[in-house]
Amino acid sequence: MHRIPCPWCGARDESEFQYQGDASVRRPNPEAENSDMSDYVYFRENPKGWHLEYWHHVGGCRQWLVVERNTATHEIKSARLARSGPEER
Amino acid sequence: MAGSSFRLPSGGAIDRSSSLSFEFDGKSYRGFQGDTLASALMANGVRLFGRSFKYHRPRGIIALGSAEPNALVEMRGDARREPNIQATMVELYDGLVARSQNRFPSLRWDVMAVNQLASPFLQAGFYYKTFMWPASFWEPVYEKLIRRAAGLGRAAEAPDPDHYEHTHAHPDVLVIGAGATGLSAATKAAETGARVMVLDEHAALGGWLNHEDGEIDGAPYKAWLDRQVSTLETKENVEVLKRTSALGLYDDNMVLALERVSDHLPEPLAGCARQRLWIIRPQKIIVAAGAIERPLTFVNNDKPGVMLASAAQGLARCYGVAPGKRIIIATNNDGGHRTALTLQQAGIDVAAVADARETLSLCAEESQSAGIAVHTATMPQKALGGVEVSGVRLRGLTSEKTLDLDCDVIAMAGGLNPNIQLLSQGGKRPLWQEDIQAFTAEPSDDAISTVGACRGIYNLAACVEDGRLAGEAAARDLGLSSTAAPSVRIEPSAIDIAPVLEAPKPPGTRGKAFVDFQNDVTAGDIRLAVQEGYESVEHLKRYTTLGMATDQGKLANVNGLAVLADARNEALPDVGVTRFRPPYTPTSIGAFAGHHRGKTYQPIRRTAMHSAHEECGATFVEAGQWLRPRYYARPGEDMLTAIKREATAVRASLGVCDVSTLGKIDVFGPDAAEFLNRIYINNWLKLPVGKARYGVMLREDGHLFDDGTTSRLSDDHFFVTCTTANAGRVLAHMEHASQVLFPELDVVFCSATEQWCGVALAGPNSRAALSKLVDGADVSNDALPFMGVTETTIEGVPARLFRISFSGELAYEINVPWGAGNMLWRRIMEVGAEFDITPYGTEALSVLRIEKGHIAGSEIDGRTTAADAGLGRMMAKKAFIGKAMANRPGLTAASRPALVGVKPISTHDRLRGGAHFVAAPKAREQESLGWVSSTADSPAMKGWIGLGFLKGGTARIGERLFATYPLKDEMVEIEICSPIFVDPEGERVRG
Amino acid sequence: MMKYSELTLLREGLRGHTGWRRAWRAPKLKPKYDVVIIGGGGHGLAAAYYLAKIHGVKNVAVLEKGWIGGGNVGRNTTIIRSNYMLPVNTRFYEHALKLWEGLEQDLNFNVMVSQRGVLNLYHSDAQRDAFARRGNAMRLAGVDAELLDADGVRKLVPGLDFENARFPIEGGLFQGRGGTVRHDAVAWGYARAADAHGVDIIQNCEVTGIDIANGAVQGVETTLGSINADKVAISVAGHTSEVARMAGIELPIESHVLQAFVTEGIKPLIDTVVTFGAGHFYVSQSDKGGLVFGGDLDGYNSYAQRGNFPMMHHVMAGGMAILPQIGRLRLLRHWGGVMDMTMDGSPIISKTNTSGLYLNGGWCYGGFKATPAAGWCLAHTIAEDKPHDLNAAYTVDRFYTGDLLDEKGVGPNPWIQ
Amino acid sequence: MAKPIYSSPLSHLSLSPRPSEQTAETSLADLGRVGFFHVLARKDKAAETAVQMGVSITPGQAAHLEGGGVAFPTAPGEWMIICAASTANEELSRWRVQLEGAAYISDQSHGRAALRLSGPYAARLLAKECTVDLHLSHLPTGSFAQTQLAGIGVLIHRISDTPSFDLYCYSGFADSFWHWLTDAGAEFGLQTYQKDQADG
Ligand SMILES: Cc1cc2nc3c(=O)[nH]c(=O)nc-3n(C[C@H](O)[C@H](O)[C@H](O)COP(=O)(O)OP(=O)(O)OC[C@H]3O[C@@H](n4cnc5c(N)ncnc54)[C@H](O)[C@@H]3O)c2cc1C
Ligand SMILES: NC(=O)c1ccc[n+]([C@@H]2O[C@H](COP(=O)([O-])OP(=O)(O)OC[C@H]3O[C@@H](n4cnc5c(N)ncnc54)[C@H](O)[C@@H]3O)[C@@H](O)[C@H]2O)c1
Ligand SMILES: Cc1cc2nc3c(=O)[nH]c(=O)nc-3n(C[C@H](O)[C@H](O)[C@H](O)COP(=O)(O)O)c2cc1C
Ligand SMILES: [Zn+2]
Repeated sequence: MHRIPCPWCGARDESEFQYQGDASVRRPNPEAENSDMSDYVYFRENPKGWHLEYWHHVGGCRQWLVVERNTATHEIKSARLARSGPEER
Repeated sequence: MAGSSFRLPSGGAIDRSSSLSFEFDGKSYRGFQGDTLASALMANGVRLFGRSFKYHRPRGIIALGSAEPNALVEMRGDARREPNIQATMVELYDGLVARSQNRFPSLRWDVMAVNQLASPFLQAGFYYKTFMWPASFWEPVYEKLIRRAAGLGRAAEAPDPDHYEHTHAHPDVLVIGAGATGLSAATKAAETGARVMVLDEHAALGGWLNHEDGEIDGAPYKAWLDRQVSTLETKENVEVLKRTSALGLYDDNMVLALERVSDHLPEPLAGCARQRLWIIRPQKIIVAAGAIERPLTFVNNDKPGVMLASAAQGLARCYGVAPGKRIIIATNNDGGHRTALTLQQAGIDVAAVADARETLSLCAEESQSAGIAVHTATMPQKALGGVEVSGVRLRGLTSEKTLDLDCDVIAMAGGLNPNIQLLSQGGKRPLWQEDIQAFTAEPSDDAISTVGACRGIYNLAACVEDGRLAGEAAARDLGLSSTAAPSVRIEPSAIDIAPVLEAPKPPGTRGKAFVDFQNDVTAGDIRLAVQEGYESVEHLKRYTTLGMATDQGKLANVNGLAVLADARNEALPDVGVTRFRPPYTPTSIGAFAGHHRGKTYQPIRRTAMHSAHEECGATFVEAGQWLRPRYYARPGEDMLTAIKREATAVRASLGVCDVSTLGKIDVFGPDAAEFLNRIYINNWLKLPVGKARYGVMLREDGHLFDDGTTSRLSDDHFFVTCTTANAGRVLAHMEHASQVLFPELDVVFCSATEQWCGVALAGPNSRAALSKLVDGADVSNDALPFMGVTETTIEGVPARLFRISFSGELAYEINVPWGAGNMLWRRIMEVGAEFDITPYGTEALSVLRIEKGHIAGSEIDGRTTAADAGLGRMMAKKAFIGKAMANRPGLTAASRPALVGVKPISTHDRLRGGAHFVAAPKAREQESLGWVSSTADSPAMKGWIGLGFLKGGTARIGERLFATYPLKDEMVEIEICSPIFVDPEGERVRG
Repeated sequence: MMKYSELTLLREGLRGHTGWRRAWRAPKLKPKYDVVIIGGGGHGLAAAYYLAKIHGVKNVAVLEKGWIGGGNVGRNTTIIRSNYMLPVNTRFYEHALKLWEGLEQDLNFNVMVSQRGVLNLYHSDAQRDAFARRGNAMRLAGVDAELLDADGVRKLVPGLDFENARFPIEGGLFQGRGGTVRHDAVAWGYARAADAHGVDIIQNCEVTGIDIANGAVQGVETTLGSINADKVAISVAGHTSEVARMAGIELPIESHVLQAFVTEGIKPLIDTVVTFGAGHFYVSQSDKGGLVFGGDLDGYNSYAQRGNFPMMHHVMAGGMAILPQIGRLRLLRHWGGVMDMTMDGSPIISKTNTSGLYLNGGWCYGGFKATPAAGWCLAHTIAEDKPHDLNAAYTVDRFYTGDLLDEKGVGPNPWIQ
Repeated sequence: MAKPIYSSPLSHLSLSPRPSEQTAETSLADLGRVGFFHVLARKDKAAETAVQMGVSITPGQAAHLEGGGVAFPTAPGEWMIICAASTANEELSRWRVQLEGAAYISDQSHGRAALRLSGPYAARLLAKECTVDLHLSHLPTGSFAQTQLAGIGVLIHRISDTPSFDLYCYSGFADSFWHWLTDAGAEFGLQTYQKDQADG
């Protein structure tokens, strides 16, 4: 059971969150080429290891978080509010 | 012997003053409080407990506790019937009823035991090689037979009447196992003020302490134990859980544990759970789960009477039961001698110890001086006897001399396996320790430590010290103790053990030597698997089923590896190990499921007017978690008649429908309009205050997501509505948009779904009724035109009026605060009385919207686009979510099925949702041209109508096709028409 | 190959099984193969078998990083069916089902194909219509399907809760030809049969790199050394993204954990496969007697082969919600597998931009039933260097063009598929 | 026009008022209506809003408001203000004026049901579903947590050490939530009642 350290609510069980996928993708300019948009919507690095991902704290503060988590070991390194903007890896 | 008493005159933690009666296989027996079913039966001379899985061989107990593979019984009865329960884990209660299983007609005379005759052909993997001829025989014949023969006990045939629950706990320190080590760790940690939880599988704490005499800190075991337990139990910062098994170690060190709250009682006490699943999130975990003794592998080692030395010792010491009249012990280490001496002290005849080691150890000498014959370099070659053991053939490992001895118990002491199951669940490989000839496991994390026998430390004083240090270290890490860390850690010391688990089988010896008792896996099976190439340990497991029984190889795995290593000619640690998985011990599904079942499986959401609907005779339907009125049948009416009446009434006069479940979102801010502009496909910037607009949202991938009407209540306040089904998802989607995609916008919002309840008041008389309802507001067409919005009061309660219509009639949606719902409904029924107001449910609502050609969930199936649904023209030029992807060729192809209306040519024909459009009236091998998404028996159209998606879409209006429904062999000739059946010009809604 | 027959069984039974030979060899790795298949799961082994048997390509190696069948083929809930709605999928899975129906004889190995039927429960009229749309599509394509009402369901599975359920059972869509197959045996049966045609099965050989020069594949790097190959196929299920990355390919795939559960063995209780979509629960009973059940994905990217409590809880609660008589049956073991989830839920079997490199992946939680057809199509695609009609639509291109194959309609959110 | 009469989402249970002689050790009450406002600070105006409200932002810690009521900082820039039903309308108007330009307020006074669970087993009862540690050391009096119990979103406010908790959930879930609490409380002899006007 992951315990996700929500920066607002404190550490909470994963069951309070809705996972929302890869947080390293950047939405292109909406008028961009179809193919860029396809890359954004569909194509994923899907690493075995550290992964930046969105978790939506629906059962708590309803904030979208960016969580750095290891997909091989399920360790969690950090969690921050997504609204604080992108942060390069 | 059966019937005679094996109860020792003294000893055991049983209460000899409280005699209990119980039943096994229809026969009555007596035992004592403190007995297990196993010990009580053994006391009564019962040794045959069950039949094995494949060969139906007779079996008795081998181990005490949760490692027992054989003595599985069926407990209780009727709806409480429980299969495969270990008799060794069942605490005796008065009136207990148990039966043996997997036998016919009786345990002693089991006809399926003929399988033993066929056993030369039932070797490991035989299934895969046979039953193939003739091909058509597998399912009807062979598989049926195999299935019937397989499985052990029988499930109950009625719903489980008992209640289960969960409890979450957050101790600072969790101690798993309350043997000497665990208790010492818990006591130490508790002294520092830490919140401590200590749990043990058994009702009696103390683990091995209950099996032997000795001293700790100068006190006899028993006194020390009582002191630890009573101190712990009186401390407020400590929770002691008995009858509680730790099941698994999950991510972030969450531990699941099962407390058998009521299994030692005939029935749970009122209001109490049968079992409780503890969901524990400790800061620190100390695993003090002890060690489990290993059997030895020799021919007929499965006969009732062959058991672990620790089991024989436990019977005598914990329950005051003699395992037999005359005992022979087979050992490869000192443990067997300690058992010999303990049993002898309890007054039991120990005839001999066969010790696999070549030289006499000190302990072996003690046996000798106690008058017990010790045969060195000797192992049992074979257990002798009929159904039960009557003797043993010993054989010298070097001399190869054999010696037959009479006995009724063969006690095996194959050394200890540290109980590493929990620690290795995470997938970490166990490590082989040559010194102790066993695997240990290193914890995966600093927050976990393993102590005592669980780590291969077998000296009791060292165990107690190890526990103490671990308790102190945990407290220190938590900042609760400032003692310095000791410079050296206690390490396991080497033990004197012969590295053999399998007795050599001289050529020509017949008979089976079992490794996995329950699954009937023999040493021969393992060698055969290797011969056939199933030599990887994981292949071996799956090909032979070694370690796959209900004990998950607690006894079998290491013995199996020894045979595998021998067959592969490799060292034991080099052949690898299979992966341990949770749960540590089989655990009821009910306990995992917890409290919520039946009607409370998921919470029910009730609208504010729920009671009013009940009074109006509503039949409810699930809409997600909501309950909504489906229809309101009058006495004698069936559903279809009621629906038609309701829909007709709306078109003719006046109806009212609860629409409170729609998702509602308050959106505020200077950028609110811009925000909506980005999430809806249509324009919002210019929507005037006091107006509503229909909006459509796409997913980012360009497909239809949701729709609803949204109103502008003030410049910077919009009121969004979305579908009941998508309310949660739409809010999440908007939160994504505002928090992640467009954080630059000055907009905030929150759900208002349950702040406002609402009804749709629909029908030509709705305005007349409304004018009577409101506290004087002007609701004329001029003051409140189509798509107009206004705020007023009803009986002094603030109300919002929306001139919107899903039904296609003149209609209003009226919102009032949730707490005024019943008042609103009552008032509407009063003012509507003169118009014969008719409450209508979701079914009539659906009929009306289909007549009007409005799309709903069946049309928004996650694959359709706005254009497919006829909404393509709403897509504005501006940027919005989903726009780019909606323009892909696959989503814009002209060949895509698009929304049409459909009606049967013959008005008698019925249309069904899920039918497909085809060109010709044949049931098969036809290209589907599209499908019917929604249908209604329309009072307005006097027959069935439907909406559907057809290749070519509205361009085909007027064409005749067929709607086929092969599942019912139906084929209906249809005409394609406009999806708007009623009032295509929209005169009524604007009227 | 040593043929299994009544005669060999009798002979070996009588002589103490001393004559059984290895099911597949443990061959020495050769420096060069015509075709290297990465991944000794069901698909990889089946592809090797069909390559050798149908296309006569016998100089083939299957490279498996662990033990064959140790991936998803050895840990799935064993359900086979062809009850798909989208025509491309219906056709493909029906081809698989037909191959299953003759597989024992074809392989001379009893993989225990048990066509005990697959039942999907529905709880509302809208759900019924959605199921009917699918069932009718199947029937139009010549595939068996039946729509049952509540009584029909009750006859098939009497233990279901019709009285007290939160979501009352209205009926079900039933495919009688669906069922279960003994999962491990599929890997072993294909391995043995492929081996008999000369295919080298190399275990404990992990591929660590794919050699490409001038846009064409040259071979692979492995933990046992480099191997030259004219053609290389990736068939590694949950690890598809990781291995494809070795060839510079990024895919519309996420890896997710799916858990599975088995109870202690009990006497026959459930004779068909039942799925309860509303409660994330599906169940069948293994021939050994255990109830084998599962539910939804754990719902986050993972390569961990084990799951967590939330989904476990959902699954058990779902089970109790429809089958309240199983409350006292006991869970014996639970585990997880790593699923290669595509963004539309349908697979990829195609060529790649690198000549000689082929991809089979994106099987989500449904690739076991596909095994024979996936192997068959992959073999065809490799041998002919072009897809068969059956797999022509299973490309990566569809994510650009929008010709998606989204059976569930949940869009590009694999975690809720 | 008469003063509007609103019903509680639990009014269909027809609970009786608190017995004058309290026997139950652990009890559950429907608190009826309360004033409940969702304050949403505008972009970059969380700090300003806090100043206007006269609170400092400590996540997890309820703040008492001058003039009555409690504010829960439920998310960055968001608060739930709870006040007595009798003053709800005035309070709402007051806050709308006071926070004008800095924050918006969505009135949720009807959107939530309010319950009070008190007595020695209160924490033990909640722990059957609550994944948040309710121990005093972790959730001291005056602090709160937003979480989910029995699949229902709940704001738990600890109001005394004894222990006593105020629980707020969405109105539509109130009936289910109530039934879960009473089921879970059966083994503790949980008593239920409706708060009478005199109750604090
Ligand atoms: C719990 C669970 C339940 C499921 N239930 C069903 C079901 O009921 N019905 C159904 O149809 N499907 C089901 N599936 C899905 C199905 O099992 C898979 O889609 C299918 O098995 C995948 O194909 P495969 O057999 O080739 O994969 P695998 O057996 O996973 O084979 C891939 C192999 O590649 C190997 N590999 C990976 N990387 C490398 C490398 N670098 N070098 C060498 N080898 C490598 C792996 O070790 C593995 O053995 C389920 C899956 C799971 C986990
Ligand atoms: N001869 C034997 O068979 C044997 C076996 C074990 C220990 N010992 C001896 O006992 C002494 C002290 O040992 P210890 O305290 O480390 O171990 P212990 O065996 O005395 O105690 C371990 C306790 O952990 C419990 N346990 C195990 N797994 C559990 C689980 N998953 N959930 C809940 N409870 C669980 C057991 O019921 C037992 O009470 C040592 O001297 C050791 O040599 C001997
Ligand atoms: C259909 C099926 C039935 C199973 N039955 C059993 C069983 O009876 N006993 C058992 O121990 N494991 C059983 N397993 C689980 C395996 O032991 C094992 O957990 C699974 O194949 C995954 O491998 P792993 O746990 O080694 O990772 C079964 C697995 C499947 C797929
Ligand atoms: Zn949070």
